[in-house]
Amino acid sequence: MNLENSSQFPWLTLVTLLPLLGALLLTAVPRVHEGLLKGLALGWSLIVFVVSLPIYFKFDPSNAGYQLTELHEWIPAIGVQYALGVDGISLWLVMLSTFLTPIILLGSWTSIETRVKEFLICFLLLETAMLGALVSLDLFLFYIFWELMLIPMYLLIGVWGGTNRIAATIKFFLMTAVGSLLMLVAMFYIYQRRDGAPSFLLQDYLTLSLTLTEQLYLFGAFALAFAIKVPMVPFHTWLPRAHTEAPTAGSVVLAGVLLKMGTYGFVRFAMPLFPDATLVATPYIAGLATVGIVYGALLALAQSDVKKLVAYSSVSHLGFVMLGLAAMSTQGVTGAMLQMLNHGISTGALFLLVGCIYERRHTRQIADFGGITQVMPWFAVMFLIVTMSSIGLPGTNGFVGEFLVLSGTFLADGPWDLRWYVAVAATGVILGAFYMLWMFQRVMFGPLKNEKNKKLTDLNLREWVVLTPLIVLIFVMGIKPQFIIDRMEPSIEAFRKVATTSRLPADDAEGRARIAEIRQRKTNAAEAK
Amino acid sequence: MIGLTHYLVVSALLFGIGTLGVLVRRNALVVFMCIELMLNAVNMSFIAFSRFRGGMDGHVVAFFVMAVAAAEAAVGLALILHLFRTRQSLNVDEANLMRH
Amino acid sequence: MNIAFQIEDLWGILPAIVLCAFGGIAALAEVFADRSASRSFVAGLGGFGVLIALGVNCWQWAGIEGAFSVPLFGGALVMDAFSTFFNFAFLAAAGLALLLGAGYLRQHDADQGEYTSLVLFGATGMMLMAQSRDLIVFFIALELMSIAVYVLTAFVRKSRRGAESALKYFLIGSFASAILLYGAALLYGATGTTDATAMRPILDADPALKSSMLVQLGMLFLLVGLGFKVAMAPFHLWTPDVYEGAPSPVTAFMAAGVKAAGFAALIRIFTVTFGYDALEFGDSGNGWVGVLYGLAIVTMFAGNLGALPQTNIKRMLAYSSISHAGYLLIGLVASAFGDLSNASTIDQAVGPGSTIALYLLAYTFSTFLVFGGLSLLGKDGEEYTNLSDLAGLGFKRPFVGVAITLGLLSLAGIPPLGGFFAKFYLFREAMTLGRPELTILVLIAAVNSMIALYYYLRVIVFLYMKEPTREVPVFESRGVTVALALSLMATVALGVMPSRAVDMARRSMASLGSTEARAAARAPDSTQTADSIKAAAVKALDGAATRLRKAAPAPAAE
Amino acid sequence: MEAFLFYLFSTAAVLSALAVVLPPHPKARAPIHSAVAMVLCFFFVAALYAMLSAHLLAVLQVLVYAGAIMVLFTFVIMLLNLQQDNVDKPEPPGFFKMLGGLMALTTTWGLITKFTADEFLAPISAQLVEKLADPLHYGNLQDIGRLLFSKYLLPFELTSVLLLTAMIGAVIVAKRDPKTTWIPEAVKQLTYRERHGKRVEKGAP
Repeated sequence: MNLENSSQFPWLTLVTLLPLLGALLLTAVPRVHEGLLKGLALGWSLIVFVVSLPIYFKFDPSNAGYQLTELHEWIPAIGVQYALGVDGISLWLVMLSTFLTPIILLGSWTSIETRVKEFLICFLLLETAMLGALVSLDLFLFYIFWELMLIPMYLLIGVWGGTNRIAATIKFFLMTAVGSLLMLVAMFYIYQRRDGAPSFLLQDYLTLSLTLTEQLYLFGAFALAFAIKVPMVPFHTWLPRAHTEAPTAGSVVLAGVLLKMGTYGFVRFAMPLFPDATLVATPYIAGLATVGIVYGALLALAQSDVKKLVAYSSVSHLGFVMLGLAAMSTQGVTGAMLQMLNHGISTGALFLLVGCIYERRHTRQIADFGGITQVMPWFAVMFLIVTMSSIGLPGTNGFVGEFLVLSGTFLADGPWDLRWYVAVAATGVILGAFYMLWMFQRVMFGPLKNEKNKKLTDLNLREWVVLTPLIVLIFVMGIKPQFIIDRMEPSIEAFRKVATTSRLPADDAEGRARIAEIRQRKTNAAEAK
Repeated sequence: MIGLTHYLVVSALLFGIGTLGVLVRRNALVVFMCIELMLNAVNMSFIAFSRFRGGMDGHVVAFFVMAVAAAEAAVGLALILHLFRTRQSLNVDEANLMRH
Repeated sequence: MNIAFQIEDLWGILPAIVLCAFGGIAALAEVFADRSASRSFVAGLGGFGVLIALGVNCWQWAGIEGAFSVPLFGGALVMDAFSTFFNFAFLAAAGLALLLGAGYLRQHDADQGEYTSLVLFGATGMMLMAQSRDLIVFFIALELMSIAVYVLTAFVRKSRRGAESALKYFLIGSFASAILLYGAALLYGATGTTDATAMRPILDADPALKSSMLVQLGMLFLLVGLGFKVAMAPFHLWTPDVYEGAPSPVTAFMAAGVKAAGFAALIRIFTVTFGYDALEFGDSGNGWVGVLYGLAIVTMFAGNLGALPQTNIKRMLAYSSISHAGYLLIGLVASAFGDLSNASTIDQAVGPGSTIALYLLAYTFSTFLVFGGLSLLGKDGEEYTNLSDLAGLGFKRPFVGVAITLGLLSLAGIPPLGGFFAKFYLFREAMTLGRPELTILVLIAAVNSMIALYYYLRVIVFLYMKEPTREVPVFESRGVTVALALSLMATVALGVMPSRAVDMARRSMASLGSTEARAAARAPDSTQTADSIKAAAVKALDGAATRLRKAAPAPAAE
Repeated sequence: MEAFLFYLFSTAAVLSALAVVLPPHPKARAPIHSAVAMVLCFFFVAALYAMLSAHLLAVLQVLVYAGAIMVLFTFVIMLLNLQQDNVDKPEPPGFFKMLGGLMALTTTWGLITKFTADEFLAPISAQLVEKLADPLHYGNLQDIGRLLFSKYLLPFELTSVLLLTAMIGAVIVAKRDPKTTWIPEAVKQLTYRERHGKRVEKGAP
């Protein structure tokens, strides 16, 4: 893969910086014109989505490498470059981000009542940061956007959140920032170990050969940063608090895009940079992922707050993503990628639905509801569809992802045998169905006891507009996921190739022995059969 | 015969006594006097080194140190006066508007 | 006996002369100008002086584009890219302090003219500190700076805290000066000269002398004295009280300018004068790096852990300033692995050394962002700097809120701001040397950055997420707005487009050990050298006109 | 004779310096006692300067230090009318005070042991001279003046800026703000007496 500045129009820069421009534009509008501000932000985010469409259309599905690349010198003294590009993996996340942003803005049209201007500015800044992190191919550039994501999110939770927002937002910020600082030190380490002209370009490090010990430490530093973001058990403690305290918009963007940054980081950085360490760490990643699946599901089962339940279900769902990545088989990784998108859409939709009802009742306690179907039939239908998607019912997007992950992991031909993990993870699927349906039953069915619930109104036009695209996508991706997989596959193959090719230096006998021993397991197992 | 070492020891003693005063006394005026004492110790070593090296640069340095000490004295005493006006005490430890 | 004063040499300290002259003019103007009109007039005059000095400094920078230095006044001072680079930081600090001062002094009912002249005199002292090679000139410049800052600390006469902290600062500062001088005396005794650059060949020629107790004690006392000035642990105990009590514009001036000047002197004296081998680990050197290494760790922890429980922002920032001194020491330790005046190891030294310069520049602007915002809260000698006083400010005064927030985030090292890039660059340079000791140090610094995040974030919590509990007077000032806007631009620019600043910082470090300087140091008295000094000075100063930059050898950094 | 004078002056200087810091009697803890001890100390130090052939500096020491600076100190002490009970209440030394004292003592002890060690001056012993080559022209005004205005002209000029700064600073800080500041007791008494034309008993308002 040779990175160069493809001399066409800088679509990626445009898409990345457009939201920032919008944020600047908003600062000029007086805060009294709330409607204008909201309209402007919504319109602007729609424009960003429209502008991002050419990325999709210009994307060449047969090409595994980075496309629409841009490469410019930035800080030559230390080898930092402005390098952007998308491949089949990041393409979909970029599209997801630009797609979700207008939906979220419209979804929180009425729920944000104070400091609207600042909210919108924060949100657009967040979009820039997310897009930037997804398209940057330079470690320095990535780190900048990666950290930049924290600040608007910190403010979104801290300013517009619930009662315990401050503790939640500080915990969120500190945990994520702590992880990324270690990642920064690790970046310097590989930077220093590399010969030749100074460079922070990612692809310059995909051939770097490091001893196994070094790789393990560095992988640990990178993985910690990403695992906190995913979040993997036991680094997940910030997530439920952040979700419960965040406003609807914050929850949706957190679940929809921000969490994906963690898994994306594994795919883009941690695993390809340190293939041997990845191999050694596979059972641990898979183990934590499985624990996350079951533990998240069990905790979700015990929740009395709908939003907290959805938050724990996120932990569980992202466990599937990590399991698929750990398997490192084509199917598994494809499933993981799909699951990332699915989770973004279905959990985003769930949070939006929870937001709808919260706006009407100002409570999220399951016990406060019951019999909602009688007053809000359409809401119940929507909720059911999304619940089904979240459970992974065939025909919805959730099914495809979960199925591919489980089957891909089960049939993986890697050195590690992950079948037991799959068996345990499968119970997570069952638990998932259980807690979601149980919650649905408690909220939607039963007698309409609570007086306050009797006056609830069904979805209004705005909510229809917000939810319909998500519902459509749930079915489209569930029935015909091939158009997504087609564009992903070459990049996934390329990723697998890089992330499974050993790059130990010749003189690292110990490390080579360890890797060889692990690889030997497969042949041993085959012989035993 | 009195040599360089003798003067250096006297200088060290004066310097040490000055340091002691700065660290244990609390009256700002006395602390300031002790700092002057330390400057004198410095001057003494400059002059002693100068004498036994045969040059006169140390003398010039001592001259400058005196000038600086005078400048410090002007500002320092003004500050002490100012503080006393606002608080009527010169105890450095009693200067407690700020918590530690 | 040579007459070390040549008229040409004055060109080399022109920025300092300009500032000094305007300082005097401002003092006179305050006396003679009409009372009511004088305030803005004198402040404007001071600002004008800073602008002129800035222009002169730019002109000099263009002239000395090559990495060489011009000794002045028989080697007592020097003009090189290093001092010129630091001059930018000092001028920025002085200019911003003047801008902040205008409104602040009106609000607190204090005089304008003397403030202006003291700031300018203080900045003069800082510049000469960064330029001086003779310990005596250095000492007098240091005192010039210190006395100006002592007085500025007590400048608002209605403030009781100001009086208290000024006296504390004065006593500690004079104490430190005396210690520093004692070190100078011992070094003078060892070498017979007070010119730090002339000491180098003497010490190099006699290893026994270099490792003797006489020289070692001298260095120790110098280090301790400077340690007080830059608020290095364990000599930092005065910092919180002084930072809290001083008027906010002065605190910013102090935090940015005094620290930069102290570090400039540390670099010049400790690395170039004594040579890096004096700092090198192990048998070849005298273990001073080990001391600095330990001090860096202690300073970082003392600052960051001390800041955690603070409820007053200025105290918190004082501790944060201590911790930044710790980060800067990493640069000093790292640069000790090369030798600036040795062609074969200069590359190893230039990079880490330049991080200090860049870090200080970024730190200056970030500090002014925060203190500039804080200086708006208060009236009649009373400042409102408790955390709870900031509650709601972020929405009441959005621009000020954004400025403080970005300043804090920059100090915390969050991209894409100047503070982040400076820290990034520092870590990067330290790690690039590939020494395990430095890797550990960087890891410790990273841990410290994590601790620091907590207390920086807490301020932002109050800015945006809490409701005000009491009425806090917040005044409006165009000067502050301009200062904040300038600092904001500089902070963002240093974070997003640091390339040019990096080049400048590297060039400034490369100039420290350049050839001309060493030739002059070897034979300071010979007439031949005097001529070459003159020629070099004229050559360097003509630079802008004669397009010297094309003729001069390419800067070592590139 | 030289040795006798040296020991006399140095002992006296050190003792009077000690008297500045640690007054011999608890009643002598007022700053004015320290100031007197200080002046004494300066005189003895001046004598030591003279023994080092630093004639000009010996004179300056008396004129500038003992004469000007200490007079300034005394003046401030008088102006503030500091009573013994007002400052430095005798109290048991706290932890930090003891720590500080300990630090100072160890530093002094360390310095003296280092200085008196044989090898301390060994590296520069070759350059040391016991007898001055030209005692007449050593340490006098003329030669120092020549140095000042040639080699050290720049620091000399700088010193003038420093003094100017100090002057401006002192004026600024000491300037009285009539509304808020405190008026010394002595001044109040003066006005009272002037107003009433009679002697005021000690302790009267």
